[in-house]
Amino acid sequence: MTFFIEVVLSGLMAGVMYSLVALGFVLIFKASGIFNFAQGVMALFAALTLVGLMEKFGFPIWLAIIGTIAVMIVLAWLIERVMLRHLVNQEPIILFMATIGLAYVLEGMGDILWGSDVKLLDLGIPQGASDWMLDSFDIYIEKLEVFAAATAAIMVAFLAVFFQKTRIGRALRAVADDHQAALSVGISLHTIWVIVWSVAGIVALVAGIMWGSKSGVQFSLSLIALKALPVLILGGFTSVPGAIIGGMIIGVGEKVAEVYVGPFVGGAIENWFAYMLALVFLLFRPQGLFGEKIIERV
Amino acid sequence: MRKLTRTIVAALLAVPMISGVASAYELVMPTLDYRTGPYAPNGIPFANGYGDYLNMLNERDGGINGARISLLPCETGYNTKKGVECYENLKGEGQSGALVFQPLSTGITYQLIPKASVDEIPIFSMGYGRTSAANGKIFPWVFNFPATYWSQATVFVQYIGEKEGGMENLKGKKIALVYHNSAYGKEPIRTLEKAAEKFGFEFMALPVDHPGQEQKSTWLQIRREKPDWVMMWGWGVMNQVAIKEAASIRYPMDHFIGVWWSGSENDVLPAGAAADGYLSGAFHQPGDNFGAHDDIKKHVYDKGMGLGDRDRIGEVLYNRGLVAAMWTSEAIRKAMEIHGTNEIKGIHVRDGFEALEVDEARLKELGLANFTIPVKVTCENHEGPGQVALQQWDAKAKKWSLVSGFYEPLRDITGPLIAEDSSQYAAENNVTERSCN
Amino acid sequence: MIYRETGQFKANYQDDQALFSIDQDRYVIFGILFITFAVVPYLLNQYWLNAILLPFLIYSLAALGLNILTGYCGQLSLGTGAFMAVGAFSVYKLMVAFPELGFIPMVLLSGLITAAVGTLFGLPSLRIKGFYLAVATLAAQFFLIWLFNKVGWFFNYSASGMINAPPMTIFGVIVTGPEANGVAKYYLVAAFVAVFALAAKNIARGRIGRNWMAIRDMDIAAELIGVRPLIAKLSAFAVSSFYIGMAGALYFAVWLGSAEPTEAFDINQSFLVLFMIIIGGLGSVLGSFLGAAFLVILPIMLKNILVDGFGTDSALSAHIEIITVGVLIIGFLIVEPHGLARLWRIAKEKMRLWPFPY
Amino acid sequence: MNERAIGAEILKVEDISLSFGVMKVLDNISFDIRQGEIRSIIGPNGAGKSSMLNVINGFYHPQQGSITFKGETRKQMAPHVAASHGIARTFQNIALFKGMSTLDNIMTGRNLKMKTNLFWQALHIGPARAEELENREAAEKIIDFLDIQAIRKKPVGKLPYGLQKRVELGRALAAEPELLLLDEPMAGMNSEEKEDMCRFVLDVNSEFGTTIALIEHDMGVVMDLSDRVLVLDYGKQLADGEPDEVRNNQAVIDAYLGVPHE
Repeated sequence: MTFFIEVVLSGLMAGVMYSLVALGFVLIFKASGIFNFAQGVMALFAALTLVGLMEKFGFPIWLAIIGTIAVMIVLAWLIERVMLRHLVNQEPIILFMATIGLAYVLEGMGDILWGSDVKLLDLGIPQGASDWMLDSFDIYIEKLEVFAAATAAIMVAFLAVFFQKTRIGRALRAVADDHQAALSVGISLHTIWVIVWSVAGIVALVAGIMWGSKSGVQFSLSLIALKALPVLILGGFTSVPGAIIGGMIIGVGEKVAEVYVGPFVGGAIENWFAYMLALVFLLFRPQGLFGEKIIERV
Repeated sequence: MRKLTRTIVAALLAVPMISGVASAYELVMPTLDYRTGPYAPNGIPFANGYGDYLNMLNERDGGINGARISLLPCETGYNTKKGVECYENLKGEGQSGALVFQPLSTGITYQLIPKASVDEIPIFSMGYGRTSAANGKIFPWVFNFPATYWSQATVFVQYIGEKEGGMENLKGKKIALVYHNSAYGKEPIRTLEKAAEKFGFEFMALPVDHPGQEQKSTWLQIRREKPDWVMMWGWGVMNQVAIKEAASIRYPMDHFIGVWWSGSENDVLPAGAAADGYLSGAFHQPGDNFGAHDDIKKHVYDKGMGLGDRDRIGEVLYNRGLVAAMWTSEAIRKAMEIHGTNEIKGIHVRDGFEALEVDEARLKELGLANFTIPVKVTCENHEGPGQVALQQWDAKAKKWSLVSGFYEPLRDITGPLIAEDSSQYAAENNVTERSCN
Repeated sequence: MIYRETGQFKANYQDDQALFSIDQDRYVIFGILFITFAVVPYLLNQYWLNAILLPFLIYSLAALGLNILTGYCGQLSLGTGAFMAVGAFSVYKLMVAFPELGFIPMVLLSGLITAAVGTLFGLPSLRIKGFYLAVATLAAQFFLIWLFNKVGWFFNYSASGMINAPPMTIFGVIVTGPEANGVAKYYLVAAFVAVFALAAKNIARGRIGRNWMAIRDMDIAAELIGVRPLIAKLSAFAVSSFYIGMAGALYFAVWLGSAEPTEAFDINQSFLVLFMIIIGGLGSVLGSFLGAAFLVILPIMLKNILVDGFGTDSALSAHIEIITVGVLIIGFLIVEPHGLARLWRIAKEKMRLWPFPY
Repeated sequence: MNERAIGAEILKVEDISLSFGVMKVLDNISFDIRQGEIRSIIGPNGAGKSSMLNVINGFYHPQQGSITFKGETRKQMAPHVAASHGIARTFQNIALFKGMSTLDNIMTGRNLKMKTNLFWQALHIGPARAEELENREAAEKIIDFLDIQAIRKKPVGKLPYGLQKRVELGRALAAEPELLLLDEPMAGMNSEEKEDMCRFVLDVNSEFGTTIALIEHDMGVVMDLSDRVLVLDYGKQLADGEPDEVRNNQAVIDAYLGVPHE
């Protein structure tokens, strides 16, 4: 029994780790209807920059983080300037493709700037099993993931406030509905995009830090995006809480499946199981768990 | 001159030159490295070791028997398709044509095995690739000495037996294999199953999908099953995460054995002190305290021609690249000796490999005394000695060091498997067995 | 006036229906075919045939297939890699089990098998739309690959799960396996591509193609004028998968010669082909080819120029290569979001009117 | 213009009720349409006119009531049944296939007339080709009729509003329908365009003898064209009858005066 609990808990934690990545997707999709293929690479790029600033320039942690945030904001501005601005009102698939180009560029830049070796990322984030849980309940909980979960919670809270309370936040929500409305709020689309992409960049940094501390910062970081996709469909592309809850469902689902079913079918089922799970949900709610309902009319 | 013409032609057409302007006879040695992509962290040190050694030969001895080596790197990103393109691109290079390929990826090796036999270029998949290629009668062009995955697996079993106080004590023990869910990772499974039958231990295989950043469920299962020993066939980020996870669940590191591709500094450093005592297979020494390394520093790095950072010379994977280069160059030297000319081609190098013998004495001459095991390759046996040792990580000193002698593989297990697998290949691709006398 | 139409009058609808109603178009096509079959094989060396043109043609075929589904019928799919795998493993099992069947029938058969599988995985499309569907097709991607990697029967229980293509001959000419000559392989693949590109063009301009596009542009209206979404969508999935299946078969048997599911058919494969059709042009046969050229040939050319031409070291050139491709993608999308095919059409319009501005 | 023969009823809807959740869109609507007549449905916005058409060609499924078309009674229509039995329609906000040319849009309208299978189409010879050609003839007739020859090959997405409406009518006609449902065919048109459209509607009705159900806001147009008029208001049936009766119906007058509209 305790083992089952352990599996579920680990699933929840892993799920939150996915959510961290999914959040970035949601923010951008919500505000600009763009499915940002580059989100994973952005996480890698952010983490690389962070480590680079610390290793190559000997920045203290706090400064390095600020520096990285600055870099991500500049990046967002560039993306808007060079790319989005020229692709206003294109079909989603075109914008999607553009972000792929972006992913390629960032991938190359990251490697050229910071090199392709594994880089250790140690921000003093607690790591390893929680001894207390292990000794008193024989339950294995990864400290890092607890920390990540806490961070995610804070981040979501922050985003909620940002969206609800601030003028810019409301503007963002407006954009989500329609671009004209946004303009009426008195903020130009361009500004809004820069902001969204900056926020997404910062979210990417957080995801990069968490995954980076877990496995060292290296190219594979960019592949975590794949882990976020089922979370996205499940939660709906436009819902922040959806990203979190979707993540937890996927996390628990795949872990339980892998641990209890995997052994009988040769294992490694969690990847496709996550998608199957999401698919099943979709068949009942084609717009995802928290996505807006689609009403068809002529 | 060649470069210039190349530049012009390439700029115009982007076609690689079919053959350069005749200059001194060069030994064309392509290397398929991967300095990009998810596996770059492992690919880079190997490529550096391989390249540095050959460059050192050029600088120190002006090549092999005075014939300069022209090293042609080609980036594969550990991607099979790119690997094939590299092969097609480089096989015809120069007067000699590619002398030997070092695919550095199981996937690419499998691609090249059939092609090599037609293009008559030997493949040196050192300690990786297709295990049954050890059977030289069916795979005349492929060499995977000094040892194969299957031999290694049996060696690990023996080591475990020893630690348990005798092979008989393996009965009832539980051994888990955490493997990269790909052709490479699957290699040892059958061997270990056979071994499990023979020694009566319980065997469980836990696949980890590429890239392997998320292994919670794998290690949860290990927590549930509580295997006495865990082996790992991992590559890339999978290694680091696995070792960390193992540490987190307090799995005794000295009961955790990785394949020799899961035993480099990159793999253990992220786990920090917790990785102390982790074991892995090895067939050569770590460290840079050998004559060859000094020569590399002197003749290559001091001239600013080094491929990597000076302070990373002697890392495990660097030395692996180095030893690969050493054996390859020895095979080429042998080929020149046999055919009495420097103007050799791939087909001759094959003979060189099949007559290769690098014993202690020769290693000493090469400035690599005790660096690795003596190797003797023959026409039917392309695996060579098949001996494997174990190395252990000392987290405080941040050093790997060999902690066991070299074990003989359990040929009674691997032998039949190799025969079976190679003959199946022969049947499917109607290859006829050649005679070796 | 390269593209002058004056004097080309259509006497009847037959002419107007003709595949290439403008003479010049016809000349261009015949020219291309002539070059493809009569010039290229004798002009280029094995490297070009084996390492550049084979993959280009095979990817074009796959792109054609995906374009039918995504470009014409508007159903986004990321299962391409897996469907190629279905084709590959089908052809492998056929080659090993019934060598006497003959290679061409085998490839066609693999296509049919893939079509069946594709149709099955197309069912969710009746309820799920857009990116949601795209990600749902990933379920197919990961599940099928897992299946081929796990179930020994598919790879005849070989130790590592690799499959190798045994030599096959057509009219005594070896077309698969290591002995196969580049020219023979090239002819085989080029023939397949030419035939099925024509077929795709024909389907696209006929009733079925129009129904697909109707579903794509306005599915409700289409339904109300009697287009059955079920049939239209599933037929698109079937035809598309048929193409992709054949592409997969050729990809494994003729080009690679051996493959392991987890690497050769992984998710990147699905993305790659999708990128091809978006860059090339959705809903355009020509676009499928242009896209494939862009993502298969261009990177190799870049590499060759950098490494062989300017002696850039291999790693750096790999980085420059990927950046360049990325920049070009963005650039092209900004210039013409509807893909290279549209660029070509615009150029053509210009040439038709030349020298007059409009 | 009323010397046209009005035949027996071709469509009969009986106490149809349709609601989305709590919102009642149609409430016990019953009326019939006779062979060859022009039947108008009017009423203020949100009266449920379009919903009525959607019910008739099966896009909406009413909770209660029945639809009798050409003698067959159904609880509800299915789109493909409606289409294949000869009901075609145009849409309030144009629903053309924007990516396709005028010709292709109209050809798509004929898809039910075409049968050849995938194989022949792939080869595009023999039956497939013959079929394509004869349907092309038919399509061209419609193109001439609506005189839009000039835009035959143009992608409809780029056409001006008025022409798009025309093409949409063409697409509906292509199916050679017995009952043609027109949802505000003249909305947002200037008086000239309206006149053209009126002429087309009348010609369709008289030349092809097509029965027409018309939703229109322009009272003038309605009163001139229609044989009979059905008036809806908030899902309820206000009145039904000849234009004159309806014009003088008190309930209708109130409803209209009460409700502002364009």
